[in-house]
Amino acid sequence: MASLLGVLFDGLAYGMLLFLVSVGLSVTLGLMNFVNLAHGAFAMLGGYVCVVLMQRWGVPFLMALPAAFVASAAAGLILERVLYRRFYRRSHLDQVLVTIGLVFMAIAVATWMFGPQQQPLRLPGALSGQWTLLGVDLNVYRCFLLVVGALLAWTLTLVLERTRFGAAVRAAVDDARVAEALGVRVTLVFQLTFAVGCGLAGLGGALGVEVLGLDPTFPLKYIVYFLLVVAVGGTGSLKGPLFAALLLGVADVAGKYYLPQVGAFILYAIMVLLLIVRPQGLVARA
Amino acid sequence: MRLRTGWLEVLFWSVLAAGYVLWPSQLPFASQVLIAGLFALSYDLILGYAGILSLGHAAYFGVGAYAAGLLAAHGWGEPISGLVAAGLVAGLAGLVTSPLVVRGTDLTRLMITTGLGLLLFELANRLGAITGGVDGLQGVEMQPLLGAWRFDIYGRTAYGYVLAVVFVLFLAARRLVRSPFGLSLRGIRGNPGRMRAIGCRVDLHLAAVYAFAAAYAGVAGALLSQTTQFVGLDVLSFSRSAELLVMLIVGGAGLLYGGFVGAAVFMIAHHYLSSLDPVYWQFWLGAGLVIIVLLGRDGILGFFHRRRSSAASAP
Amino acid sequence: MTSVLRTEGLSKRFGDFQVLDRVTLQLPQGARHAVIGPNGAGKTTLINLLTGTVRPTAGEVYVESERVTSLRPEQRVRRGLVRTFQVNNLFSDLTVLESVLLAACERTGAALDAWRALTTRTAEIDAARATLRLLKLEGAAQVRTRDLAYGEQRLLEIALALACKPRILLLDEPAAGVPRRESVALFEAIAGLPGDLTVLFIEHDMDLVFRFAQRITVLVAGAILTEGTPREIAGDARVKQVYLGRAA
Amino acid sequence: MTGGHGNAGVEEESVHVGKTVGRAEDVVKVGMIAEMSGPFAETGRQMVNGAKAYQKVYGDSAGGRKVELIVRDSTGPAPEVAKRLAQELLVNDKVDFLAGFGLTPNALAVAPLATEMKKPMIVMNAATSVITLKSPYIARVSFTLAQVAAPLGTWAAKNGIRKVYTLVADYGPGIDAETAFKKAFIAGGGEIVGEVRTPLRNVEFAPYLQRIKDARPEAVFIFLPVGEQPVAFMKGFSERELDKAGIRLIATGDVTEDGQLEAMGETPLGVVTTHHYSAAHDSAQNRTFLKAFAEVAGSDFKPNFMAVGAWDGMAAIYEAIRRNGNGPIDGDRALATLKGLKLDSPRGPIMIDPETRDVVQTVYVRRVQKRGGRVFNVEFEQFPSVKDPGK
Repeated sequence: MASLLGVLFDGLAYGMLLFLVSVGLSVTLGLMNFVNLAHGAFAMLGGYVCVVLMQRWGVPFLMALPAAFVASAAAGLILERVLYRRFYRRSHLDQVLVTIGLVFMAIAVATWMFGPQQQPLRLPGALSGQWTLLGVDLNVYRCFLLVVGALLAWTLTLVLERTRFGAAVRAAVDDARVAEALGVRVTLVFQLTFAVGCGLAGLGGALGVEVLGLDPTFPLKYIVYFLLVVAVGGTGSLKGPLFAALLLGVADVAGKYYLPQVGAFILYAIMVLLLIVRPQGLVARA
Repeated sequence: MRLRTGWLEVLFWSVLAAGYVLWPSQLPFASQVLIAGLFALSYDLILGYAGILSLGHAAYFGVGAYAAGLLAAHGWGEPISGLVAAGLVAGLAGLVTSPLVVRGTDLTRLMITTGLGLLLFELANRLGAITGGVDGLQGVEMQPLLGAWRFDIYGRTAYGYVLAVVFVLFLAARRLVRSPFGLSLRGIRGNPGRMRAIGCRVDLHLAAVYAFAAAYAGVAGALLSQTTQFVGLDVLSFSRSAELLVMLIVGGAGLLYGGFVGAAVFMIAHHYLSSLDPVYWQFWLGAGLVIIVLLGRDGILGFFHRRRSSAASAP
Repeated sequence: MTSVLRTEGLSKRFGDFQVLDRVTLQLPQGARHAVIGPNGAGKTTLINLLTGTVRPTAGEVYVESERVTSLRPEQRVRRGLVRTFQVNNLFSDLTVLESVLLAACERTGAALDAWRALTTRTAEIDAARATLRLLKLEGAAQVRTRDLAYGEQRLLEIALALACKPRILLLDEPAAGVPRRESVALFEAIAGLPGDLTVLFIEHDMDLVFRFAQRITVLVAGAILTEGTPREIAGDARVKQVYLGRAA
Repeated sequence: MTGGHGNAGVEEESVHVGKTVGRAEDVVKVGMIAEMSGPFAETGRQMVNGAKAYQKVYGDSAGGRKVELIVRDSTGPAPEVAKRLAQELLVNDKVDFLAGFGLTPNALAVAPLATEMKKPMIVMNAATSVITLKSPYIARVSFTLAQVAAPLGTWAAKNGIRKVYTLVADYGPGIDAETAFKKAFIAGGGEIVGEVRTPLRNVEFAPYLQRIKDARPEAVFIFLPVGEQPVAFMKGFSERELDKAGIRLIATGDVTEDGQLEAMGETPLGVVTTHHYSAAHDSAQNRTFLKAFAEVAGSDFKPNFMAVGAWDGMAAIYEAIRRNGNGPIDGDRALATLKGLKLDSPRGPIMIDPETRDVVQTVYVRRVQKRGGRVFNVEFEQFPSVKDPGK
């Protein structure tokens, strides 16, 4: 029983981590229908900002997280103006190509600036170690991830469904021309949405360093994981990716715990199966 | 519907045939460019003509490479029959997987092909007893071509063999894209919904071209393993699929020759830029890709093609 | 049983919304049948159900005596049931001749030939050119679709359908967006189609409807309000009432 | 993306070292095939700088003849590229020696060419046992995974560890390490209480760590490719308090490889590994090597066993040239020299086995410790003259 609970906890936490590193992509791909394969590059930027602030300037981890968000959002804002904007109406293939190009460039720049090696991250004492509850080992950082992920999902849903900005985003995505006629400043809305998506990528990257590590190949290495969550979850809402991430996390951890000999097959097989059964994702756009 | 054989086409293949004189010391490199070009041609059939976005095409390249390699490693070292067998196996793999791929949107296709590629890579890794795993498949020994020419260290036999196979397959592909079937593929790429409305069984056409392209990819993989006489796990790698996409786009998609031009430019640029500094290569590769797409994704060939046709349409 | 196209109680529900409610139609061979009704009456949904791009919640579709309700769109095309679209739905990268050839090759099965060159397909090319002549598009044969004038694109819509050699042609607002003078010419071209071809069309312009239709079905809120000859429909008070608000 | 021995390298000049002087016979060419770009670029940088460091100390000529180093980039695990480069080196550049090779498939693909052209091929790194069997012209100066994993099994059994859980990455090298360790450990009286192979791209170790904790072994043996995986594993290991549960962590030396040790921080402190080289090895030859390497590659770039492999490979080549006498380099004579050749390496004494042409060397047991603020693999026990148990 304890082992089952432990697996469930670890799986949910791992799933939440997957959600956190890919929620930014759910925003850009899910809401704006833009295939941003360079999502990982923004995540990596957040990771480096976090690590550098902590190492060189001794900024505490919890302060470095918002900084990672801001830095990636700013980078997203600039790139949106000079590059991404031109590709909203182009085909998915064009979007794939441009953003793969950006990934290569980001890898080269990161190698040039920080070298090819892994970057160390030292968590504050309060976030490391573990608690034991009912015989289950609860890793403190994983608890932290669960809380942050839940808060983030809740906030984003609230913003999208309850605020004027959320309404404007949905209107702009639905039909840009009609939204424009209704007085929505579509360009600005897209720009802000994109920046938020990139900021979330940065935040996810910073939160993920502890588990995923950080080196210049980060954007390419985990591209499949980001896409996995969004493709399996569906692009209609934020709930889909959240469910998908938690499901994949639990499946992966449970598979590794109970059937370790199956190895990497579980995650890929689940992905292919789910996409065959539900090509539009778990929660399809209405 | 350009059906004439242009003098540029004749020139293209003549220059390649004259490779023995023009670049006698670079024959191994030229062979590998041709193999990459054939692989890109196969990808052009599904992406450039039929509009299927895939990031897992290396799966079929790898299936062909392992099929030919395993045949040779187990005593069947006759190259041509091995090549045909490898093409058939890869084509069959394409046919079997096509129902998963042809349905769905760009994004699901992207994910499914990527997933299939990763699954196959993992499978080849796990079946180390058969494939050799990451160490690679050893003991691939080829018999002389047509019983007469052994594969020599200068790469002369290999170059002739590769060029002949590529030329024959190119001619077939050229016929295909100029046939009614080729036209229907262009129709599907442009507007699959309307194709259904005029009675086209879209999924069937896509499955057919997907399997055909998979067979081509398999032959390309088989050529690689036969001329290298070794098969590494890298034939199935994700980066091979991604580089393939880049090669085709650099050369120009939907123009038949784009893959060859792209493969040559890509491999030569890789060679020179990465010998200056590996970081440069990656940066300029990325920047080049962004610029090409910004300019309208015509690739190198598309650029000249457009200039020629605009010059022709001017009075 | 002389009808070429027949529906029985065709219904479609999207969630709580009944888009089409028990529509029963019968079209004899050679019919020129119009479906009219206010916006949102379910006219395009009717065509979608007839061609199979949308599945009905209830009801059946027959071509002659064959039930086609469970066939896919491309299978129905092979039974002779072909449509056009209200919004141009063409092949912008192909030339006019290539577009029509696509349909011609699909019809003869040539589209599965991956070996012989397209140019050797003289039968299909001749058929395609004949179709273009019928719609006076032969002059534009080598023009790329995206460079075509809008009115000609509307004609190409019909040419694509005709090249499938349909027995029943479903025209979804063929003159949508076309200026008045051109739309008359367009309908004259439609009127000039072979007499054995059955045509069902949706049109908003009442003048055109009354000029070219032999029978008219009035659809309101998904259900058939009435059906009859143009003269009967013109005199029907209920139809007037439906159109009263809109006539102004 | 398979996570490997380091990542894309920085600023590499893969140019010819040494100018061509005098007549052609006066120049001996060494064609070096190394991974200079891609995910394994670190390997290539280590090797090329190791070879250059050797030439810096011992000059660029041997036996009165200029030694010219020609470096070619194999771009990663790409056997077809490696083979093509070897063809070009042999046919166009007419090299006398083939050298380098960080990855097994690349070495295996080239082996038949060495046989065909009767050219000595010095494997400076690739670590699968089978390589030397593929051509009688191959000699290896690096190590094999079995060679360093087996002594760890013996050591663990001797030092009171009775129950071990093994965790290795699920690919060839991981399986080699697992097999060799298990064999030696069981022979020493130990018991394997569990074993698991993890996917190549794995980052989530929690379920494996939990399994290990449930099994209550006395130690875990791991082999994981260099990169984020060892770090992630070790972090999880201490976070989950496996150490406090009395479980020790033992591994082959590439897991705590010198170049990456610093980036790992204090996480690996106390981990016991076996390997053939540590930058902390105390000898005059090692100090010479470290100094020369820093001069060649800059002090930010820390050398590891791969650089040492290249250094020793050059030493072997120099010796073969010296004993060749005048006239063209004769492959068979070079091999005769290499067989049984003894070298004073920065890692300690090594020998090329006259029968297998594989390296025979001392394997050290080390512990990760802090020394003067920096973290090192400190050697504390050794197994002299270890042969590759894989043959």
